[in-house]
Amino acid sequence: MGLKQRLSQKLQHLMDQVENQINTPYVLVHGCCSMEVENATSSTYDWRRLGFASPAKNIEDADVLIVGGWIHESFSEQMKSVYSQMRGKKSVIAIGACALSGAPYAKSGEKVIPVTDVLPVDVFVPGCPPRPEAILEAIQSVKKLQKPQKDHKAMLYEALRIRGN
Amino acid sequence: MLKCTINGKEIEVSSGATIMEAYHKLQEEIAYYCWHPGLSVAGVCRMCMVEIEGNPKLQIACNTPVAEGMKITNESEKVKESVKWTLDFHLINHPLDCPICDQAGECGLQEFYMTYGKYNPEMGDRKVKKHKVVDLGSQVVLDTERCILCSRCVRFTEEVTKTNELGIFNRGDHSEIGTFENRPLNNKYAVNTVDICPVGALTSKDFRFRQRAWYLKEFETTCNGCSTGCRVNVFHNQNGLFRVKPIYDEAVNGHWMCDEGRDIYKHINLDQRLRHSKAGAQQVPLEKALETAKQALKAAGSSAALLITAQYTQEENQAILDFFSNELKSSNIFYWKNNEETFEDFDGLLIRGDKNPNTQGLMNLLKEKSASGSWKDLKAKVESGQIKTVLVAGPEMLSVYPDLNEKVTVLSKTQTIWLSTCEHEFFDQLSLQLPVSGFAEKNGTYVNYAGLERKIQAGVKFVAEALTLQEIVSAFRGANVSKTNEVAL
Amino acid sequence: MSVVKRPSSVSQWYLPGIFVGLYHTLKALLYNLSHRQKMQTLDYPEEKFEYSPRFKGTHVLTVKKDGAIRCTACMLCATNCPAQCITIIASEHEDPSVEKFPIAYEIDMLRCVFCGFCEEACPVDAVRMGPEWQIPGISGTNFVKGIDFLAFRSQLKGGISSVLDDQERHGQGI
Amino acid sequence: MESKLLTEHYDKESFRTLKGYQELGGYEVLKKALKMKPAEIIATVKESGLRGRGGAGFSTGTKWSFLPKNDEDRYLLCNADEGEPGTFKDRLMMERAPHQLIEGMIISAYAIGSKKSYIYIRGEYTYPIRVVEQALREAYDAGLLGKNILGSGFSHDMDVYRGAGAYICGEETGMISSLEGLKGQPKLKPPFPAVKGYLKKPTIVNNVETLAAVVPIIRDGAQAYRKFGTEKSAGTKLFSLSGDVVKPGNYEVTLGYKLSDLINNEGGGLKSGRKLKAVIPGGSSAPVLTAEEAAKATLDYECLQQMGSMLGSGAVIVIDDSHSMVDLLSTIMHFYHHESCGQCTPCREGTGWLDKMLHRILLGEAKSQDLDQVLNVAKNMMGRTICALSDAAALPAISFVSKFRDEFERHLKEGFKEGKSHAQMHH
Repeated sequence: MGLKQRLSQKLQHLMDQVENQINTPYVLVHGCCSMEVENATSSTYDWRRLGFASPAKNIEDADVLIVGGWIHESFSEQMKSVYSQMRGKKSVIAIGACALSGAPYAKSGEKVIPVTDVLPVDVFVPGCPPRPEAILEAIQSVKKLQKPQKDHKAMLYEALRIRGN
Repeated sequence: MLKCTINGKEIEVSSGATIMEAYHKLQEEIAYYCWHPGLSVAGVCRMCMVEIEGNPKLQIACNTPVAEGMKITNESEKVKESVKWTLDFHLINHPLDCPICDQAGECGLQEFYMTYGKYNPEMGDRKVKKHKVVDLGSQVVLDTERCILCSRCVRFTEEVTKTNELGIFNRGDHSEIGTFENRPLNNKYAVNTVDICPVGALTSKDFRFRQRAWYLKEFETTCNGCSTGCRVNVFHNQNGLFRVKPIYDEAVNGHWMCDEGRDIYKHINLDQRLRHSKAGAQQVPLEKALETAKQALKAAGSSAALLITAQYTQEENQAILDFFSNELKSSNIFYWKNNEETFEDFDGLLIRGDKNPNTQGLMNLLKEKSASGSWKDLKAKVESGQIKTVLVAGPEMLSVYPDLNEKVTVLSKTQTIWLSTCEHEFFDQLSLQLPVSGFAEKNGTYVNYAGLERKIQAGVKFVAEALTLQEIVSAFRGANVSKTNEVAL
Repeated sequence: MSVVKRPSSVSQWYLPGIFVGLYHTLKALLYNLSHRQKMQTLDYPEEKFEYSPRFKGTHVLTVKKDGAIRCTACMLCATNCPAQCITIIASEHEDPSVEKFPIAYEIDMLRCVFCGFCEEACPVDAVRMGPEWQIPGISGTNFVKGIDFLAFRSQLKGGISSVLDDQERHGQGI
Repeated sequence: MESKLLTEHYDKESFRTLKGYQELGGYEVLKKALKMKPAEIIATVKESGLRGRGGAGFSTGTKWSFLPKNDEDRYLLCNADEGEPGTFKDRLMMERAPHQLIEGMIISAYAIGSKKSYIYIRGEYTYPIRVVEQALREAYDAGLLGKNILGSGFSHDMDVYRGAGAYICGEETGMISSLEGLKGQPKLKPPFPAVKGYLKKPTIVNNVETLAAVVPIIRDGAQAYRKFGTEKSAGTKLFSLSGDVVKPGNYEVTLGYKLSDLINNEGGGLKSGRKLKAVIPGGSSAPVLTAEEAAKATLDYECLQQMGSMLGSGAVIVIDDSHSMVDLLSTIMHFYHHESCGQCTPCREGTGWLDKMLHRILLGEAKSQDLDQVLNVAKNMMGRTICALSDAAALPAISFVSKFRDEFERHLKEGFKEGKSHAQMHH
């Protein structure tokens, strides 16, 4: 194989490598949890360091959906359509007690439903609101779910996290 | 009749009545512990102090007879101060047991503390330590530290059951309720002492730590334990029924209730219930089971037989009997009498040998239909082959039907449709079982031994597929009885 | 009254705008490179943010001196909880001085809003809000935490003893 | 000086026997009474102004007139329980003159038309019980009791009943419960014993001295009895003098006699070199009098009433400056805590609370607001129970703490200076 093919192959590999590292999240969060997602994107807890791009403008090019805030029954149709518009391998992070179970509003007669009734959720982040570190943790779990083969960097994180906690 | 004014309100009471009875009649708020409408006056808790115009000293309401034109008040400052202090005397040696006490939430001390309490306890000294968790008998546990020595339970065992098991031992603030060595509190009305105990000293072993009082809702119905038909309150929440307490009913049970009746909630809970219709041991969808039953009965026509127990309400008996005599034109109606020998017993207070709530009602209807067949006739006809299909309106309380197994083995030979509330592995020998709703899940009337109508109401709905006999009969008549999965009330 | 300054014509030129922008970016880049510590970004796994002791994190069931959990299953926390996420099953203890204790104490972490009402309602300091924040879990993990997680998880190192012990309480004649 | 109306022949040994008693005019009054009509006897007793000697001081004649007029059989009970601390007069009367008591009881029984009477003697009085039982046997043998007494057609039976050692059984209805074989706990009033008492029948309960005083009244007539004592408190009374006096003992003086005379003349004054600090005039349940009040006090129902105390059972306890009032009050409170029958809550818990507080005060582990707390608790115990034991416990507490407040305060600061207190040894 000519030098050109090898070069382009290496370039392609590098591009894939980068491509894999970067996930673009689409943020569908409202209520107090949206503050925490903003925190996660802020300079202190910057989630770009962990391979998350800044929140996508349009849904097509996002491959991680972050859901938060209480989900009313009438809202579940739009969420399903959002989820269906995402292409390729997609995963969902649900953050905040309101999304996960409807928390205090569930039994209050309001038609508030848990996120599991609407979307298949990969990572649950409990808390009200969850700390930005918890969202960063969730991001790492999502990356681990999407790229199951051994990832030394992730194992390093894992080791540090257990020791550090 | 004597006239007197209480807190400004005019009231007329019979002569010789005490002030407390006037308060009780007027439903006026007054603090009391040792007085109980069904017991004699003890006058020891000293809470029910009232101020009578023209009498400098406060008088106890429960023992002072009403005189003509008496002006009584229990809202004056002097009375409030007296009740506040007497309540404080009750509380100084009372243990801080509210977190582990079953009575929390419905305790007399808590209630009156909220209206009359002092809110800053001044007692700095050591509390008197007494016996905790004393086993009084098979039903009741005693905690003498919580006991405020109002002697209601002692008077109950003296006057109502006349068995004198309880007494107050020792003297002064070391007095303790207790039983004598080999005489535990084992009479059949022992749990009534738990109801009338204003504090958590007497707790029932059956309900011990099972649920907190404020998690329970209650509805009023009639006990289906025996033919007395006492008025009761059933306590429940979405997880099941938890306990049964009596309600005051002048005509039948007064303030009391027997211990057997307290277990009637157990057979309504899901763990004992027949939840789906079954053909043999196989679970069958309800529509299909109803269909096969209808076909079988229609095919048998006038040779179909009905074996009925007196555990169903009057409306249900009417429906099933009309179905048999009009639609099927069959006169093979047989009455299943459970405990033949102890049927006429009566213990002098509330417990009757006839363990079915609606015997009288069923008898009246059977007389109308002039059906006098009993189990022996049905057995003979079944063995001789005259009857092929039998519809059994089975008993709701299996425990009071000891001869159940014999009936099942005989009927398992023919085609039998057994309507039952509770599950029983013996029933798997039968061709078809249909779930029926229990007494707490249907409206209706029983007729008790004396012919009085005793209403029951549907307080809960645990088994979605359970039907009442009316629904089953309307299903046989072709109506579509689709049972969606209703959420329990 | 604020007077809007009209932008000068020089600032509307194209090239100077680019260079001014580049200048600021390079300045910030060089500053950050030279003052690594001052950088605001927290390198999450290596560097951890220190929380105040009042932080309301995952619950802790305190223990008595003899190692049994302090909770007497009085259900006050379950009653006070706005999200009704605590379920307790009480039963009788064989030692009569203890009398009542929970055989099951579960908190549904998905429902819990970590408001601390249970901590306030508890009369015997049996449940507290711990210092750690909630760790996310992938779908399928059990989020309903029982007594062994709440009282004896590894971070608690054998359980945190409650403020007042039963024997002391009885000793004082309460 | 003493006016020995009842105790005239107490020094003679033979007065205890029937023969000796009859030689000195015994049972003559009974013959006289049996000839009179019962209503006439009640009228003379009412006119004589005789008041209960047991402690309440209720007019005996009036009490007898509460009995229903029908011929329902009724009981006469003699309250010889004498549980009040400091009182030992009934014991003297029963040891020295049992027949005087028996004669008085037969006359009273005849007056109220009772066929059966009991003498409820305190269980600890073993010797007096033997003497009274011996006297009863003699009376039965002599035909003074039993069927058709002295041919008058009136028959009457009398028995002795031993108390089981409870202060509460000194209370009227408490004694009735004990006689009925129940736990010695007072009964609810109304109904009063005169209407429904022993075995639910009308019952009259009187003290030993009251019944014995009926004999001189019937013998000499009401006016002769009125010559003794004041206008409202007629007659003589036995006072059990005890405490820091040279000659403690029982002295019979007319009512209205000066307390200081009783202490100095009969009692022989205080021990040498001691100063009077306080006097408890009527047994431990009577509020205490300070030295100044005692100097002015005269021994009758009205004067002591005005001074905030009461004559009670006539047990005069003299306290000099060598005793600490704190120690005394703690002992009294411990007595009432032990003796409360436990029926009514204010008394059952209140006496316990007062006892513990005063014990803490005695050991010095208390502050001055604890003294206000004692007053508060005591005030809120009074008048709220079936019988008067809670008042008997509260009254000394209030009087001790309010009248000797400085001593309590000094005690809290300096602790106990008179060596080991009785209460400390006791606990």
